[in-house]
Amino acid sequence: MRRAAAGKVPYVRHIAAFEAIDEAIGRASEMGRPVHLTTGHSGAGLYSKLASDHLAGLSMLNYVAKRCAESATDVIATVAFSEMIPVAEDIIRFASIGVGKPEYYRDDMVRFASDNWLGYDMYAMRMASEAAANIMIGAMDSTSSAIIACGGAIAGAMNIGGARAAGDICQLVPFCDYVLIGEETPAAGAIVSGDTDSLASSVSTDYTKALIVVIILLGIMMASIGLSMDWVSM
Amino acid sequence: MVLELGPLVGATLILMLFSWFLYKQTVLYDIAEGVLIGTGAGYSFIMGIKAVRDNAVLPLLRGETVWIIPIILGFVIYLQLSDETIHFSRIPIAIIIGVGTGLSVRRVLLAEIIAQTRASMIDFSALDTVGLINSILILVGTITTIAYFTLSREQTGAFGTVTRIGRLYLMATFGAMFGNAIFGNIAVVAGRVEEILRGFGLM
Amino acid sequence: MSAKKSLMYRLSNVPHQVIGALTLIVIALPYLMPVGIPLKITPYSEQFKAALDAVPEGGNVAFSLDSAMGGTTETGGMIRATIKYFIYDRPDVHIVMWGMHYDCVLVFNTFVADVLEDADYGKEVAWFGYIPGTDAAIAKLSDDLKGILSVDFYGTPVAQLEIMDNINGAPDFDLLLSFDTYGHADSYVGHWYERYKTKIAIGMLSGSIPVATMRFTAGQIVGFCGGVKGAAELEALLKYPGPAYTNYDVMNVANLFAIGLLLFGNITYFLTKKEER
Amino acid sequence: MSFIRRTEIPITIAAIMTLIMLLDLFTGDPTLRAASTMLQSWAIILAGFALGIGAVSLLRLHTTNIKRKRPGWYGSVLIIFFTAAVLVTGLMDLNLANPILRFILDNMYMRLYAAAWAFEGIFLIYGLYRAFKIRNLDSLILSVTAFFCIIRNAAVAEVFFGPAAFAPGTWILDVPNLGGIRALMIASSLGILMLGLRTLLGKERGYIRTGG
Repeated sequence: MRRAAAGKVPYVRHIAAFEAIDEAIGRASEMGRPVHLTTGHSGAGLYSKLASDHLAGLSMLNYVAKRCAESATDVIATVAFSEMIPVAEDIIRFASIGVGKPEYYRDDMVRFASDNWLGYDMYAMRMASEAAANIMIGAMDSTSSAIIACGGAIAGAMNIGGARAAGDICQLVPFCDYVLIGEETPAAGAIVSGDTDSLASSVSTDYTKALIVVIILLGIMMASIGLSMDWVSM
Repeated sequence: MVLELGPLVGATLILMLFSWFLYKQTVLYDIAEGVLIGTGAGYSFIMGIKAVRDNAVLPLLRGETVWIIPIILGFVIYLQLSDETIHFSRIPIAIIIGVGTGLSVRRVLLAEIIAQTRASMIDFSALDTVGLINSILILVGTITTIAYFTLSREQTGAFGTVTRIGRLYLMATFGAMFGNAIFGNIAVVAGRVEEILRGFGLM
Repeated sequence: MSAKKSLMYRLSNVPHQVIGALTLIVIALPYLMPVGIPLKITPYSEQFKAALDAVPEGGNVAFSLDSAMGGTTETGGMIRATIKYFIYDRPDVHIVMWGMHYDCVLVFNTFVADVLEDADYGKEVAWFGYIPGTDAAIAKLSDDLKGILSVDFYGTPVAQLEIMDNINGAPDFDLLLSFDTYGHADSYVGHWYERYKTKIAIGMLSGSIPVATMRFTAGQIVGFCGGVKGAAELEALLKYPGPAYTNYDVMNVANLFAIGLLLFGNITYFLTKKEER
Repeated sequence: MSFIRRTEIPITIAAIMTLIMLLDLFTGDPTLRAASTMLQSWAIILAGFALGIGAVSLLRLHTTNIKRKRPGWYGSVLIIFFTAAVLVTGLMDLNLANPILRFILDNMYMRLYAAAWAFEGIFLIYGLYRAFKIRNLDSLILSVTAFFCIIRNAAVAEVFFGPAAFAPGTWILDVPNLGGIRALMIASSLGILMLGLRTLLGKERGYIRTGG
């Protein structure tokens, strides 16, 4: 994070699902149908510990709104928590101004039906079934993943999903053309938002992962020659 | 065959909602979705009010004056509904986020990282051959999947092979979890089928 | 040839409406004509029962209803069997009940309320209803239970509930039971087990069995009951037949249907691909 | 007044809250413990308050829909009617004993909530048929592991194949799945640790961008 503060943007490897987003938007503009994006219902929106996952999804909305404004394709953002409505509206409004098309933004582009878990799933499923591209990136839980992704798949939409936990990802995989797995979700959000701080912190966990692998191997060797393992505790 | 009003209304509403995938979107589906959203919003609001009454207002009325602070901060949260006063609402929200983040870091540190790292450290010498093979397979899976999640290196060459194995392990994990999820979710569907049959007096 | 190919192609691309209708019909059949498939008790369910039996004489059990109503087709049977076990077979045990999901009031009314009519409320059992805040609530209950629970669901002050006299937090409980469909069990493990080594047994959807197996092997929980299958086994073990067994019968038929669909999808896919080549 | 608008205030508060929670864990100091448990109670009460925000926003959104006669405004009338019905009958008796409320909850909310959840099961079954087609090594492993784990849950499989029917599924759950899940949990937990670090350092500005 210190290097990021000094302006050095950390290198991030190629993430296939992230690059497929342009392809999905292109397909939607050819078919003349909207692009749908949602960030899921997990946690309690921006006031929860999963706020950063929802924000990764909203950063993706920023990127998608710009591409859609350029190709005059409608974007629909379904949010599950009311505090996200103004944030999503600002994102699309500033994105359309950024590409020099302020008239592109309409206030019905951001949709909110309910913060009730299943009420949101039903509504977002309907929105996905009207789109040509359906992007579900952020705090997707397993039920929302299956319902919204299948809503898009039934309508022949190109599905791109992203979630953190295995139980959620496994219900995106059957319906999605591309899936961001685990840490790839916040990293993709950081890439498009240019937020070098969160990008640096995502990439810096690589060193901790390497350290954990070393500790595990060390631990096995010690356990295997009979040393006690009590040092590994709080 | 006596039909009770309650279960009959329930069974009808279930079929109205199911009409989305059994047929297509219709006015019947819209009505069912509207009832779900409306009753759901009212219900969570009521549960919130009851929790605040029982855990803050009643103790306050019994003399525990400290509860006046979270009650005032609670009303301040509603100031987010207008643009002029939204910045006030960030203070109680910061408390929710700060406490929530702190507790999840505590939980994650204890229950996830340390416990899982500790559980990976098995005494290989004490295992029989089958146990040894399985433990090696688990270890290889854990390490190659952790490698797959590294973001700062391209997945090519020798490292690419390691991450490729990690990806195959992930596919096994997703298949296993999907297989289990099927069973659980069929139960939810079964419950609704039972409610439809009972509602229309077929059971 | 084209008529045959179009048949195979159509079989490989059956519309979702047909699959949906078929699923509902297949699930309805065993309700109308029960099959009565034999039930095999697995070790995990026996370990869950052992965790219930291990509660000492006059012990305290925290009973957390964390299941949404939609999930009670799976968790409802195990909740009902477990509460019957304690109220009827172990009246010496004290049950303190609350819920982390706001559906807990509906779950309580549906699966627990009538059983508690036979219990001595205030001495054997207490019900506190929904507590918002998930992680914050679970941590608070472990550290300083009376700091948040000042009245029970019916408004009775805690001081008037004899059962609560010597209960102040996680250390005072011999067992924590969480019947969960939304991941609350992870918070209990993090705050109640890791910090106070409280014994935890969880009942959950079968989709969470893999994670529960991992927690069980890491020693963080003393037992788990997974989905309708686990619930049906628990009902049989505790000798309190309930909704889970009828659902279990249905589940087996539906599972065979799911396996059939997986194979059918692949077979028609390969035959269509072979003809295209 | 501009002082209160400065974003440093909420960020500092959040950082202090996170610090107290962590220090309580690491030090176990009694005063920190008292502060930590008090803040947890506040967070519970604030979460209770926050439950109402969704309903209030919903009522505001749908009254605008009706005023502006936006397409589908009749749905808004329905939503407002039922939100108000549950709120009024609920406030009459917060123990949810009101008969009208019990009818609405038991026969409308509970049924529809669970029916919406059933979409997941029906779509997963459709997914089994539509998406689990073996095209490459990845989809082969995905389909085979799903196949054996479904069989593992279907006791009737034992009638056809004997107890051996469960062995592959159990092995898949206990070995390859364990490797994958453990790594996923460690990796995502590190993400949450990083979130805690960013909050402590005041770099987590997410909730600050909430409009305004």
